[in-house]
Amino acid sequence: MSIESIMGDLLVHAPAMIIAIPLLGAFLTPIISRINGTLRNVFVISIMGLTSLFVGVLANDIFTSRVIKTYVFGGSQELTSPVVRILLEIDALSMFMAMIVLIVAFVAVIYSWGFMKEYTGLDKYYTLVLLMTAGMFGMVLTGDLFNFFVFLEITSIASCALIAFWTTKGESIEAAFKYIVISAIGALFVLFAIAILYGQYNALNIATLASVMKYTFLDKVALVLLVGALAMKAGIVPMHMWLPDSYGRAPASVTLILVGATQASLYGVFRVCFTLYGKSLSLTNNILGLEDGFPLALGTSLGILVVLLAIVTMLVGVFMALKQSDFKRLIGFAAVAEIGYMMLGLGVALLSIEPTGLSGSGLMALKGGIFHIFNDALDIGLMFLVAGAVYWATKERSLDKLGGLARNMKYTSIFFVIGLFAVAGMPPFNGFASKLLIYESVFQISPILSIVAILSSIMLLAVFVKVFHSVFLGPAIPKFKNVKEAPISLLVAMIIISVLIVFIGIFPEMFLNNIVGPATDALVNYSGYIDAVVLGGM
Amino acid sequence: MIYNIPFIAVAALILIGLYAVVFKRNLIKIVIGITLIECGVNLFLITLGYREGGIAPIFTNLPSGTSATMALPVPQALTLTSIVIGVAVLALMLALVVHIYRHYNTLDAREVRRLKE
Amino acid sequence: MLDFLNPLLETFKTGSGFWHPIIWIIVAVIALLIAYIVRGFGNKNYKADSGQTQSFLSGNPEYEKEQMHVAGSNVYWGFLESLKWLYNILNKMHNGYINDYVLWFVVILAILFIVLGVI
Amino acid sequence: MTEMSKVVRTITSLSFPFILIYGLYVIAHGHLTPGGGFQGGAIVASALAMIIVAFGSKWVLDRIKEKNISLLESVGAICFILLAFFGLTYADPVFFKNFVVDNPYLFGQVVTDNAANINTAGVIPLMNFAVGLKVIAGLFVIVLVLAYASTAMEGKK
Repeated sequence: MSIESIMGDLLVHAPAMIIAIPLLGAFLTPIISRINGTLRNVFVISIMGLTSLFVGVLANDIFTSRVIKTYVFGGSQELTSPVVRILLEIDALSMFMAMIVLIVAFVAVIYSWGFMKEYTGLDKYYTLVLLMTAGMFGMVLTGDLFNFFVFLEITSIASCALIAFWTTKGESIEAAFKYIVISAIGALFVLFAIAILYGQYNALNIATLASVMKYTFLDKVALVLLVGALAMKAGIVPMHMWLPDSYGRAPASVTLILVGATQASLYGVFRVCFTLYGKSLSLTNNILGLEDGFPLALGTSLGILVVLLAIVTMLVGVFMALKQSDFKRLIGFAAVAEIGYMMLGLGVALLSIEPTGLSGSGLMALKGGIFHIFNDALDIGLMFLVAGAVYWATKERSLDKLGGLARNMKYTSIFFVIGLFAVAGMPPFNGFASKLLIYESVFQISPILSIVAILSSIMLLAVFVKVFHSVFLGPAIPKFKNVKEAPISLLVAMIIISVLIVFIGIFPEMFLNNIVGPATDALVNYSGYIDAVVLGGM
Repeated sequence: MIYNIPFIAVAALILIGLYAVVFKRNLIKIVIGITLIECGVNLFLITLGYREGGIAPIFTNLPSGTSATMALPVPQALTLTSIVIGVAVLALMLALVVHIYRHYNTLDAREVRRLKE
Repeated sequence: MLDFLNPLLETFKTGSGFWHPIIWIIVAVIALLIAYIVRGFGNKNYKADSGQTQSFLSGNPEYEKEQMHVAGSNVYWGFLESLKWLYNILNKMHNGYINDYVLWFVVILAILFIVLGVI
Repeated sequence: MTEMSKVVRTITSLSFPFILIYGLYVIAHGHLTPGGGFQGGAIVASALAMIIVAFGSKWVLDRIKEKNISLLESVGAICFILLAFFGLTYADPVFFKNFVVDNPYLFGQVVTDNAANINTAGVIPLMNFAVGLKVIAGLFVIVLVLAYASTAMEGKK
């Protein structure tokens, strides 16, 4: 066997392996952890390493050749029409999201080594982490709506159990209960919408559905249910209340993966709007059901709503973050505000879509929104990791009681400063690049939106300066005199994310051209997505 | 009309479930509400697979020489998957309610709110 | 030889503007250098451990160092105070009832139904 | 939950094997009749739940450790995924390939007539066994732990 044939085999089976290997690892973990705790940690990290090998091979192929890959389970790889197979369909956007999932999961596993050391029940913890990773990979890679629902539920159940991992604390349990109620209802409405689509078109495949979409009354109902439920899972104001609760109370390593899970739901919104209903976006419908009043294209009416929700999301997020006194809950509200930026990019792109396609500032806004998904996962993730390191060292989460920690935790405070600048969109870190894209392209549509976005960014800076002041600066507090620096695995996890932040911040154009650009093109070009599966195209 | 009854039942189940989740204060009742929504969605899926005069989709069940209509098995498979997931979610929610009762000594949703503002 | 650097050093174009991070970093470093030089012009006769370093609080006694730290919830007190009307609304919104979380979802669904012209 | 009256315990002991056999039958015939791993597993698990109700969770926990049941559940899941992985080792490799088809011994026969032949369907019955094992263990441990938790809560009062 030559190297090329092995690489070819890896490439052919990579889509299935990306989901299957974490799944296998998840169920092997309880058995291996009976032997030894250290062996289990090494095993979990090596499982993630193996997964990243497959992700790397597949990403390299997809971003260089810009093809759409499909993988059919259990049968020949040749597709027949109509598609009745269970298949994965991977375009550049799926791969982009898979990279985010890989980064957050990998870093979280490394972080867990030191962070969760003193707790028991770690075999279940790692099982759930790997299960959640598999679920998120499935959500972003699948080409089948029902499988999307199944993976959504796998992710929700695993993450809910992880939020409630510290069962000795009432707040953790409460947060987990709120999370599971929200995600169960959201997922059930997603399933209802899928059933409506299935009842009409007798298909579950996203590409097939998109090719036969007629935008009837029932399709509108399905669109509303899908967008509403997935937006709730993504944490859009006013359906965001579960997000600070669960982000604030989960262990920090879990919170990092939760950021990825939230963004996988956001990926669902993007996919539904642009691929599933891509053909219908320029169709006209009458608002309020009037016969002759307010004829607006679907893209416009949905875009107005998404932009309004995005503005509210940014403002409510920062205003609530400003008054929090709990470290992780504050970052949770900041995460809500960051989601607003991605939604703003999506909404502006929807607003400026035309029958011929998307171009100019609308495309740039969408690029900014997608770019920001990556940056948000890194920035907010780094913030949560720092909060976790502070909690590890002091067992304290209230900003009122913390103080003067920069003396004892030098490296952690440096990472916090990097994260602070990145979240607030200060050059030369990555947050600035994507936010600049959003500001400038949104300015073409409406200056007010741009001003609100910049204002919210400034307030984010103010929020995190407050945190920096009250946690790391100030006189040494006697209670924390003997606080130690975070252990090596926590520092390694933070270093990985910081290096990525600085790298993307200094070389944004390369990242934009090679990774974000193909992802955006793949999202906008829905006919390419359809052609890859449905024979004979549309 | 008779064929619409399942769909009316679907709407009724989902609305009753939502009512229970939104207006009931007992956590167990909220869990029951979610289960009702799930039942509604499952009923909707299974109704979609109904064919008049169809028989169960078992390959060996088909009387030889005839060509009876078989009900489509896909919605049934979807429903089964959804039921399996529902069991997991239900078990998880009940376990969390047990824990909440242990920590808060109440099942009133208005008092289980240490996380607010 | 250094061709592989070319894609890294491209200017970041946003469609309506551009930005080059490397140049920005160089400028920032120069600005910091200037600031450092200006700092060198400062007062030379500063002595540590003398009366110069004592803080003067209008004749009031100085508190212990631990009590001087402004706690997290006291930062931006004025801002929160002046926007009390807004925060009252937001606090009412974030009341922590699980029922209301779902109610908001139903409200958003209703708005979506109306905006997309279903109803 | 403490144990219930002698009548209940006797009836449970009597009916337990029948429910068990029926559940295993549903698992084994999953590829021929309505049912399969989950449904049969749920039936078996309900028999086990009946034991928990009749004899009390403490009685059950004295005999079998919750940790061991969890292990059994993992084994079921691993079997399922490994069966999917084995599809990669045969000619024309695909994940989830039905690799045991076309052999006369183990579920490999191809259906030719209309008779219910249990020795068919390839990898599907094997996966049904794996899922059945997982569901039995999973549901059993859920009911057991929930029952034990509520017992502990009653004891605290």
